[in-house]
Amino acid sequence: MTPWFLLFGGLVVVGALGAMALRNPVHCGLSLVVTFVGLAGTYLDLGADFLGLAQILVYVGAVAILLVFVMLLTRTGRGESPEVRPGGWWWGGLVAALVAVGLVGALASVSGWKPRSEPMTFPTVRDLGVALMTDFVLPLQLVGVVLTAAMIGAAILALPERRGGRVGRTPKGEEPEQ
Amino acid sequence: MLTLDADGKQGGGGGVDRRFEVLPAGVESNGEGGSLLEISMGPQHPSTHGVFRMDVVLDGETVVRLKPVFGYLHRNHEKIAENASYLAAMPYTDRLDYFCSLTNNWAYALAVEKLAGLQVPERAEFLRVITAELTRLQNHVCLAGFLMQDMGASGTPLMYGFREREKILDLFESLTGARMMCNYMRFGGCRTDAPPGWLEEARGVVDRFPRFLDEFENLLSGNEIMMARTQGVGVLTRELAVSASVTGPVLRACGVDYDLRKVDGYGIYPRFHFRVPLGDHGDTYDRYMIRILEMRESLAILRQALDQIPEGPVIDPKAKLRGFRPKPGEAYGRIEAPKGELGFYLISDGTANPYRYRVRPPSLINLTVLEDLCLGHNVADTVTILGSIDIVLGEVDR
Amino acid sequence: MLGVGIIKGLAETGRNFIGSYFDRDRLVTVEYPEQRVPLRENFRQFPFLVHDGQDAAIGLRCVACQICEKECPPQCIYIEKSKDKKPDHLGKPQFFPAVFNIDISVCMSCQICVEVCPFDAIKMDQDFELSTADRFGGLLLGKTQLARPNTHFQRIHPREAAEIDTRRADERQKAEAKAKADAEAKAKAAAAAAAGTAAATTTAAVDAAKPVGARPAPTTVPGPASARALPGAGAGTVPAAPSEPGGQV
Amino acid sequence: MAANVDQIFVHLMQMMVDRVPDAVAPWVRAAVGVGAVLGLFGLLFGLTTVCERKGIARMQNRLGPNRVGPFGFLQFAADGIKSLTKEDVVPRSADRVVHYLAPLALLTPVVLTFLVLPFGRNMVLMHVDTGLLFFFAAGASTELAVFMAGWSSRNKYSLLGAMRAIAQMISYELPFILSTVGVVMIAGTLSTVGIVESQAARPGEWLARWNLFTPWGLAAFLLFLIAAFAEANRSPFDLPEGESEIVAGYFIEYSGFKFALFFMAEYLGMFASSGMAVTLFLGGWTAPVAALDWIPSWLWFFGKLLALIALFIWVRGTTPRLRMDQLMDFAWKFMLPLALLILPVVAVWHYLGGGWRGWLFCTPVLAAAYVLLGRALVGRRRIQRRVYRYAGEGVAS
Repeated sequence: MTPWFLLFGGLVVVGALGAMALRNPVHCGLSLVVTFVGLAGTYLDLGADFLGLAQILVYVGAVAILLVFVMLLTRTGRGESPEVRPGGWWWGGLVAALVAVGLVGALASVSGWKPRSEPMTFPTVRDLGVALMTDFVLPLQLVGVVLTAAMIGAAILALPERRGGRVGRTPKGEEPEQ
Repeated sequence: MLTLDADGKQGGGGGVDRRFEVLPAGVESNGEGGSLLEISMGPQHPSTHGVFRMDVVLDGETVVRLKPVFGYLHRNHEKIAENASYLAAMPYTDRLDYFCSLTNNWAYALAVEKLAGLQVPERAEFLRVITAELTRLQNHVCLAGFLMQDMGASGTPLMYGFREREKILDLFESLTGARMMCNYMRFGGCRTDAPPGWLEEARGVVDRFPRFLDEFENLLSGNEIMMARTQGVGVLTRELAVSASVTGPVLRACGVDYDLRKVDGYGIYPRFHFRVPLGDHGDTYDRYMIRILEMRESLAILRQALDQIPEGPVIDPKAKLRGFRPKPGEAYGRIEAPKGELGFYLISDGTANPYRYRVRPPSLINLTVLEDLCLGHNVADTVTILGSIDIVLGEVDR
Repeated sequence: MLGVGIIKGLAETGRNFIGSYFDRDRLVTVEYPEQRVPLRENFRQFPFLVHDGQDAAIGLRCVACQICEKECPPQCIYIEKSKDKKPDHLGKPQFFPAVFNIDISVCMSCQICVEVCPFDAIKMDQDFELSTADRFGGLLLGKTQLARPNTHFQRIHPREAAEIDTRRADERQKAEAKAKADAEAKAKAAAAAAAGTAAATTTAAVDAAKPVGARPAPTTVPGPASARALPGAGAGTVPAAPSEPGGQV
Repeated sequence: MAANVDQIFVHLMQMMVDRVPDAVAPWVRAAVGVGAVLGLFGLLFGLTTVCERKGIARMQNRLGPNRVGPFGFLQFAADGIKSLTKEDVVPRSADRVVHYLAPLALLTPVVLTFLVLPFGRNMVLMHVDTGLLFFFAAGASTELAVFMAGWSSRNKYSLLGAMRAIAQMISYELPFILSTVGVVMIAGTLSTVGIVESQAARPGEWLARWNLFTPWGLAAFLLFLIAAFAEANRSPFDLPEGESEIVAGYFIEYSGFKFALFFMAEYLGMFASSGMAVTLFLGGWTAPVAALDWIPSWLWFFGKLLALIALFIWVRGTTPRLRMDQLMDFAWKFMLPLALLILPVVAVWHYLGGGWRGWLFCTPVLAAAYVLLGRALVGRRRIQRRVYRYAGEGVAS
């Protein structure tokens, strides 16, 4: 329990609470970012530099942005954001409890709440790379294939639909260069 | 593409809570699940070249509708002129297109001369050509600078343009007494003769000008960013240009060979050899390049005029300053101003002030095609298209 | 190839950057309050009233003919004619402006007043540092603020002033010659008539000295029609400096 | 002697740390280091704004600021005082908390990036194995701050500007990061210090092994620099604040000191990117030729940094601005393929062991890719210089 752990743990908890409790969806997204930052800090505190920084790079730099983009882009032109029905809380609570039980169980079975006797060795980036390129090369390749497929799909989705004309008039014979 | 706060009432963007209850006026669905965004560019917007407003409706960043709103600078020019003597309207013409006061003077003087049947002495005709072509130079130089400024070029081309314009304005100052509001031409000639040494000074400015043009072309004409921003943007078709009675470089950029200096041959223009550059695409790049090429032709005219200018009086001795009462009748005088055809239509009822005084402002009429040029383009392009049309709000609103 | 145009542009700005340290043509900025560009002779700013001699009250060329007031496009001139006359440089009795105001916040420096003035009385000044803290009173210039000596005019517009001065000198010479000739003729006539009735001659001379239409004191309403000369202000006498009527526009 | 001068700041720091108890020594070290960096780069920011204005003015045949202080160099102080004393206007409908946090959220990560820059031999504040990754992670989190600023202002222009900025930053982040991977492959480390050391001249060599001196290094350097222009929102990629279109972009509703913070973050970001470009490609604090090793290492670093800043200013004074779609096209269709191509090229270079064989292979491949991609980018739109005709005549130029 270093002060750093307390700080980052606090950030994670506060951020997560904010993400649940705040009303404005963009505020929720932003407080989720606080959680991400806290997590990254925890990783760094544990000596997992690469993981922590990748967490910031990917989650804060990309995922969070994606999140707020989605929030802005998917709102339709009518009505408020769908209201959370009171009954939904129960299901949510149940799922949360199950996840908590699962996590605790997993942790308990792995560490057994005992302090480690041998000193910890921190894997370096090089170790990570070597592991990825030797032992885990097949999963890495598979992930690559999946991501490529996803990217191609995204590109196809993003292509402008060719149906009729666009909104508004365009000069005759000139497709607007977009 | 983007769904935004629909409420335009609060601040610039609208409040949070009342979002999307109803779509207020101006915001509507784009048919793809998103809504359109209406933004008001101007009248306090850095790119509208004065107090001019464009109500732009955007789908994402694409212009769907554009409504030019002008009149913020209306000064009642025509009615003031109808209630003042013929001479008193002359300084007001300076304020129409305040970049080109000398061509405005000329167009008005031409109309009155037609009305009253005045002859212009030889030397005055030469002085008119010289000042008009210098005006064209400085107008086009500034236009190119402003256009680049609209594209975000940090003012460098603009400053180069202004550097050259200063020299021409100095010439105007020593000839007419003012840099912009020249009020130089009179019915039947010009107000004063060129002071000693003026023609030589003008010669020097004309001789040094091509160096600037070359530098300017080095800096911009081949610049990839500039070409990418302007080529294929804001294409004006020949048919639309003619039917909207667009004139000037904007028209010639569509490939229509119409230059009043050739068509009307007013003044003594038929005596000079010069060419009329024409564009083939009618896009912003053509409009820019036509002006650059026109400057080179103007320089050719200036060289010839400065070589051939004769001695003599500069004003028709019959012309009266005070108590000028042309016979009843009407006249339309038009010239090729830097921005297009500038015409003055006058009806005289024999009194000291015109019965009807009407300006045909090239800026206003060229501006009417703005929406057609901008539709389907990016919002950033509306700025460059507006810049390439070359308007001066003093002339649009009058 | 992509990028060539931009590199050319960079070379151009680079050349201008370096050139601005060496080339006069490339560093055109003038640091205004310290450095000043000599003004062009034709440069015009706002009108002023020319007066001959040192005393503006006496030498003002303006005869309050009000042509400039009528012709001024933005109507920024306001003139009230004097009620009496004073002689001009030719010795002819003329009106003078009791009030001559120019609102230079309205004036558009078009120079039409100068062109239409038949008396070379109003000319364009070159003073452009006219900022004032009071935009109403400070920019409404009265006769005394507008008056500048002819030497000022000669300094700012030497060519034009020289031309006008010669013309005026010629006119004066002619007028003096004419006056002399008239006087001689008169003297001759008087000598010839001396043989005749002396008393009749005296009354005629007094009549001639009197201005036409000597009438009772004028009304207080200013205006061209009511501005009339006072009786008794004969030719050759210099009137007292006219007091400025209080009413400002 | 030379070594002493070289290490003068290191010694100073050591002296300071030696005088305090061991328990607080790391804190003192950190505080002094951060303070020094903040002060130094804060001053550099001020001077750069003045120099930029003066430099661009000179390019435009003007004089630039010359009234405050000697040659106008205290202009930044006047500007700073002005921005501090100005009224801080917050739009009524703005989201106050987010509006307030945005400039801080932008400035903090930008300042963090300076922690891993090696300013000289033994002069790095945070010596970590993953320095490069740290730099990018900190840089990536600025995007969120931009979104916060644009969204919380409740202004259409600012939201448009924020969207533009984020789209631009994300697009250019890919070539920004990818162009550095080649350097990592050659250096074999993510540590900035290690990367600089890998570029130093080996004993007996007269020329340093700067990555710039290799064909792939040059290409990657150019890509990195262009992406840095875009990341720093500098002309010709200054669309997010395109003043002629969306007036000032995401910080349109900021005034006073908060505006100054945005401004500062932008410039500090530019310094950080330049510093990283120096570290990755220009050999960091190493001298280009071994004969110049006697010049202190920090002078080399700051000299290179200032040269790059001058380049930033120069480009700003020259180019117009791109349009949004062209900006995207350029990122995705030109820079990204080129950045990806550099990776196999670096691998081959590594395999061939550099030398003339490496040059023989890499140069034509990269040049051909540059020309082809450039042609594809420009050719599709038929962007070219045109020939004009004159009325009644044939074609003339």
